[in-house]
Amino acid sequence: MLIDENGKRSDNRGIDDLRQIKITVGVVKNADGSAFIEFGKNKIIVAVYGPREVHPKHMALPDRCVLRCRYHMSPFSTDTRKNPAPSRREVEISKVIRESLEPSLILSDYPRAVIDVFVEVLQADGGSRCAGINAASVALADAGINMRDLVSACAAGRLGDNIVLDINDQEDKEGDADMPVAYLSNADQITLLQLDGRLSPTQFSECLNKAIHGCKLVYEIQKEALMKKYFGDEVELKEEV
Amino acid sequence: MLIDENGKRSDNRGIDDLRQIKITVGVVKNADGSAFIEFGKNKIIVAVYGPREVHPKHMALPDRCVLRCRYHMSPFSTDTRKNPAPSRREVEISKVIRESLEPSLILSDYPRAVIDVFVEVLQADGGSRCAGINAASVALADAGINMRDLVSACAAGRLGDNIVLDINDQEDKEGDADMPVAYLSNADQITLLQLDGRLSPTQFSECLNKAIHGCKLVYEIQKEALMKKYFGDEVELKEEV
Amino acid sequence: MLIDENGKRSDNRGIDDLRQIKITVGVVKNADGSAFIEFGKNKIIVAVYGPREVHPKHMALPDRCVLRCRYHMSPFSTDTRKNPAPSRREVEISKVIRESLEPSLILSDYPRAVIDVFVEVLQADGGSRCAGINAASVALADAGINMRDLVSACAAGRLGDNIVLDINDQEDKEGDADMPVAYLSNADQITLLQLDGRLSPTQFSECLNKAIHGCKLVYEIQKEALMKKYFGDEVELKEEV
Amino acid sequence: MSSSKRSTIIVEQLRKQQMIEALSRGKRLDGRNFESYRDLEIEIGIIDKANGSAKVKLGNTEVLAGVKVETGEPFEGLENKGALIMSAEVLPTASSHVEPGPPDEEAIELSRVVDRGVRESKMLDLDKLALIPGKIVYTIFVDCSIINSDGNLLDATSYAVVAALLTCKLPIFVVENDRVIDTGSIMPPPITTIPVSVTAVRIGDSVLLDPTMEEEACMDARITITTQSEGDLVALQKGYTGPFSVNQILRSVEIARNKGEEIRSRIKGLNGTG
Amino acid sequence: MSSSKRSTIIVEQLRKQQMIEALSRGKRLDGRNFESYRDLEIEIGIIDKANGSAKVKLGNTEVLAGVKVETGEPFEGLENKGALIMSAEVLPTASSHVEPGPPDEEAIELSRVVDRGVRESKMLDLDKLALIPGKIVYTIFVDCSIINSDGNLLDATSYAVVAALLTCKLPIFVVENDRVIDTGSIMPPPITTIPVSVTAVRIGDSVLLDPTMEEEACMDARITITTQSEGDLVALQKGYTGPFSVNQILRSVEIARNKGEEIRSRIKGLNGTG
Amino acid sequence: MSSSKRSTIIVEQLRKQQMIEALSRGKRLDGRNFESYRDLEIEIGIIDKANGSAKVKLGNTEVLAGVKVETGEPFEGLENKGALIMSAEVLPTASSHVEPGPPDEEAIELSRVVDRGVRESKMLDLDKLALIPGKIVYTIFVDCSIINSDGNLLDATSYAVVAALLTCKLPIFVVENDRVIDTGSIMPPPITTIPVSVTAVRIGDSVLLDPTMEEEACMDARITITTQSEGDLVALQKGYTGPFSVNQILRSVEIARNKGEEIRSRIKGLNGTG
Repeated sequence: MLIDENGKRSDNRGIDDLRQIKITVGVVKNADGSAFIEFGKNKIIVAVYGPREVHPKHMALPDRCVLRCRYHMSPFSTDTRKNPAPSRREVEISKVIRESLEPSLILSDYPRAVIDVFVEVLQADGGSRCAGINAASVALADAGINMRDLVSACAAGRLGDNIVLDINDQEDKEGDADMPVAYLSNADQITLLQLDGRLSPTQFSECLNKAIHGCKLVYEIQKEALMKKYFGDEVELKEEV
Repeated sequence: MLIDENGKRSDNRGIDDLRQIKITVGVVKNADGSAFIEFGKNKIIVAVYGPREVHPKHMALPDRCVLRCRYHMSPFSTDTRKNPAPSRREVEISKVIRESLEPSLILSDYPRAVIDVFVEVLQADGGSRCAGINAASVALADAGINMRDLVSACAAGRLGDNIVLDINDQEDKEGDADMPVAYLSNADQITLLQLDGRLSPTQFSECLNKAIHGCKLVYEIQKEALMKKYFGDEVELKEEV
Repeated sequence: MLIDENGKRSDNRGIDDLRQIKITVGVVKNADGSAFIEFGKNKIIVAVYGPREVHPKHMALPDRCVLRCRYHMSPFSTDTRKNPAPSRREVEISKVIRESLEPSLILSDYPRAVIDVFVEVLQADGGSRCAGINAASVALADAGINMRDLVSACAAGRLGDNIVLDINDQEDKEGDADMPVAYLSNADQITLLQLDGRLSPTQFSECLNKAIHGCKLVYEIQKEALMKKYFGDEVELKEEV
Repeated sequence: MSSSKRSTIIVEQLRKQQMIEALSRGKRLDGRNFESYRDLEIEIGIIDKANGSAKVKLGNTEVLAGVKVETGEPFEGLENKGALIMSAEVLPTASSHVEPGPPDEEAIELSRVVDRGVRESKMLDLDKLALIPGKIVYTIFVDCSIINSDGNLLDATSYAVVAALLTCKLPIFVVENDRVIDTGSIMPPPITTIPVSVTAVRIGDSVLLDPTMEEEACMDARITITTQSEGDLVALQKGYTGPFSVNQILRSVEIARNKGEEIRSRIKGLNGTG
Repeated sequence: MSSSKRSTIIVEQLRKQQMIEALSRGKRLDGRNFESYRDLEIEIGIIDKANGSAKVKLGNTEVLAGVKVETGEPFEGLENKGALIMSAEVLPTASSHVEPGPPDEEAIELSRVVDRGVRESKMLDLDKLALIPGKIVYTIFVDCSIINSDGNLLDATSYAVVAALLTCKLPIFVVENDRVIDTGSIMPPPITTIPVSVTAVRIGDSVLLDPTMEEEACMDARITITTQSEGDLVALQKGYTGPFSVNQILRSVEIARNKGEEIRSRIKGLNGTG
Repeated sequence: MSSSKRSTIIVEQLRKQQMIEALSRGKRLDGRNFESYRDLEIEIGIIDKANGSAKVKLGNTEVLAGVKVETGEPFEGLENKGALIMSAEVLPTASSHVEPGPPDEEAIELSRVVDRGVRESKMLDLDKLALIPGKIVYTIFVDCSIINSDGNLLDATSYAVVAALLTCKLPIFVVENDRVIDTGSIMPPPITTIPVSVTAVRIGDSVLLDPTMEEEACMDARITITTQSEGDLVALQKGYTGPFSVNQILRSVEIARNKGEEIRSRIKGLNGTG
């Protein structure tokens, strides 16, 4: 049973609870921007390099910056050892992460340049693409890239008759639907939407609302992480006032 | 027995009969030229793109056009599913098809350009390289490429003591020799010649003559297919007069 | 037992004996320089092309020549057939051979150019990297590349309590340590040093001295091979005087 | 090169502007309503050597799907299920922009989204396709060749795959002494539902179904919504670089359910049991 | 670059013109008759670690072939036959034009044409090389390393392969409890015939055997004709971009049969049973 | 491009000259002695899904190693031993110079040198890791992800690997009817010694330990010396394009033995048995 008689999930969360999230900014010394996210058991490091010159040069665009993204799992990140060569799944996720980030960035500010986002999953739990997006958006902010807003991502899903927030690994495998969403809070816009599993139209609406709610919670954590890096103790003092 | 007491082959043909051939011109909307050939159970689509700019540019030749050719089998085209990555066989056949077509084209008319010929085997029977050449030559004509003549191709082979025209799949596997030939009818020149299997010198001469005869039959079908596309019902009327 | 009661090794050598070495210069007609070495059962051919233009051009260095090296084993060179695709071992050995040769060459004499050294192992015995270096250095001299000195290479190793010169295949597999060394005789400098296996500090010193001694023996054979090609019978006459 | 690129960009911007203007007056360049599909033709059984096949023409977009049935080991973690393996190649015949070679990001997304619709709808009851659970199962390859590309490859490929699977015939295998024997008999596949994808794109504020290649060149965002026979959603994929509003998504889902039902009856009809 | 290319083309054209002129006067640049081969040296047994090996020098062209014998599964559809696997690499040592890397189109054609000659002539009786039909068979690898390239790689490689196979020794394997055991004994391979390829090129109206690299640079078309011991044809491969007339082909076949017989006796002699 | 390259070269030469001058006055740019290491932090057990893991920070260089234990067939020629398979990827996060893709020459050398230290020291007693000799053995993957690169990747990776192996837990497998069953119990790995690598670089006449990336950019030659618990050498690797004198090598070996002992006690301490 994925939900017990007290409404508790296998990891003891309620149906509307996020897993524990911790974001640390600026963890990769050489990168222009970086972040480390722990999202449940996900441990993901993201480094941003750029804006920088494109190689080969003919890939450059005269009116805007090229955004590239690599989502990659370390061989030890999964239950069974993962072959280090990029899988088709990783290629697809790299694409949807890139597309989920792009609407937040003002790429026309950097014509002829490229920005690289490297998402490395050191340990994978359910929801690694959402966790990766959350860290990547913070890392892009840390790199000082001009942006409209942070992108926040969270999945909702279905376990039997229950629509629940933030599907973990076991729920992903044994549950009935998993729907990752990325969201721009200020613009109220969806930048990632995928679904694996069955949802009635009513369940879908509920799931979408729940996922957006989750994104908003994540948004606060992202802002906090950035504040902490850039204003440090000051902020904490202020908040305690 | 590949030939029965009445001189009939496994598919009920006589030793000098071609399989049923149908060529349809202009079937791929985006291509500069295209043709679809049904040749026995072979179903092959050919698209031609070009003459067009070469990338990378250093591959361009200042005095003539580069001709490129890809022969490829769809995974569902063969008895056992074919791995979609190009096999060594496909690399070799791509080369001989290209070389069989090149003498028919006036490549010096398009310096610095490239012409691409894509031969996709949707269903393979014996003789797919010949069928592919026949469709490719028609598709090149459909693309309006300057040419000296159409290239026509047909195999002949040996089943026991019989030299037969147009080897099918079963005859290729169980027979004694298969010899594909491509031919320029007006110039009386051979542009493809391969042999798998044993032929005495006399058998070889007979085989070569028979294959050339087959090429000439195919030539008429190629011309008809082009006439049909470009002059349509007009032609048919005229022929009936 | 790798050493018998008479101090003889499995191939009947004493502990300080090199295997039979024969170097022939100028064996690959098309190459700018070449050499064939038989070193025990190793049979290795080395061809040098260059200095020549670099492709792609952006790899060129304005102040010196690029040195490239490929160490490759033919599929039939080993006990079990070797897959012809380059293994990780071959990649590493290509790198250390290149680095062992580089100090001997005056690369600043050929800015913007490249020198390619192709080391092909036709039959592998223990010590193929050393044999390859010896042939490569001679081939570079044969190509007329400006150099400070020849590079000479030889391994020493440990079999039980004995430090022995020039480890063969069986000794490599069943022995206790193998330490290949490359050496510039005039400059008294080490350009290759690797170790697989256990050596006490004292054993290490002994091993290093022994390997250097071996390199000096090889050096004479290298010079002789070059003399033979360039002065032929003259030399032999002179020596007999 | 830079000047030619710049002029291309200006052309692109002009074209997009024109298209947005036309759309704002409710018009598509080919005269369709925002919610109508191009002509859809589905032909089945054209590859005798495949266990099932279907060719789909959606306007000028043309896709061929073939099903090949073999036996093999099950996937890890799915020991008691048949194995379903999907691939798609955008053939270099399909347009002047395609380079021959291994599938790129677009082709990988394409086959994975189509795969997801089939898999998550449980169209095929894979539990019925294990021969010796944990050891030998049916392996069902569905390979797609995109012959001509004029937009909305996702839906065209999806319909071809679903039609080919629906109408395929499975060889009946038996296992004797660890050897698989093909009995020579065939059976229909264990079908439970028919997934149908519907793809919409947003250009400016307009949302259109079944985009042409020209429309895709102007799109801001794309969404593919796959429903099963009872109208429930089974797969979603938002694509491309722009966002959607929540309302645009909810409205697209409504449209996709209706349009999906329409297309589903077309596909059902193929089986002679429609 | 464009100017340097243009001048290269002019040089090429001049060279070809010169060669055609010389040929029209019956002369090859190296003084040979149209139908003579360069010096052919065949040395066997030079790679102790291989089960068979041969080095062929044909003029300055130099090729090494090695045979390695293992056991493995049979090929699909050929369950009761030994497996023969051929490969060729034009080593980067061979000329300044070769880039290291996986075999290109030329090298693939090369190994496939050589393979075809051996396979179609039934030189090796593969029926005798199954250990447990359908399960375990001899796997015979023949790998070729082209060391120096000065034209006519096809014939040189073919002779090296045939000589290596003819003179190789097969380990005698037995199978006990599904395990293959090498008995330590050896046997000669089951040879039925000796295939010999002869390659001709057409330059203008002249047809020459055994072309040098310089001649190949001027050729219009190439043909390789492989015959077996009784003089029957077993493989043909027309190559390169120009055509042949029917007469040129018929005449080449005649020449190839005679020249092939000549070379065959050379190869037979290697076995000490010539 | 050529002008920008030329200026880069001048900058490089100036930087190297400056560094040599500073070193000749006994100074490193970060104030360290020639023979001191940067701060070394080792953290273990941070990847729950791995059977062992360690993160090493050496100054700003940061490496993560993970151990995954499975079962499989033994390597050829090592039928009665467990299989140890090592890989390293320099992640594109690590510096602006890294391109994503398969491991290059540097990364291959890196993993092979680290592997050699572990293997030649016999740190793991692989004889104890065969389940059914010749058929089923423990397969131990050690994969390294280099997260940030600031020089001396070799030592940092080596320490991460050794720490991860030392502190990993092996699942206890049993084999029943040719099937491997994970009992759910765990055991410590069979450790016999602790190999420690020490890397020195030569810049001009100075030899320094634990180079930063900036120092590596100026180095003439590099040497990595791996010793085991009793101070014996087990692996050496001279790298980069310059030579060493015999004295420099002998002196480096002395230093490496002492420094290695120091680092070894740090690593031993991780196991709670230090």
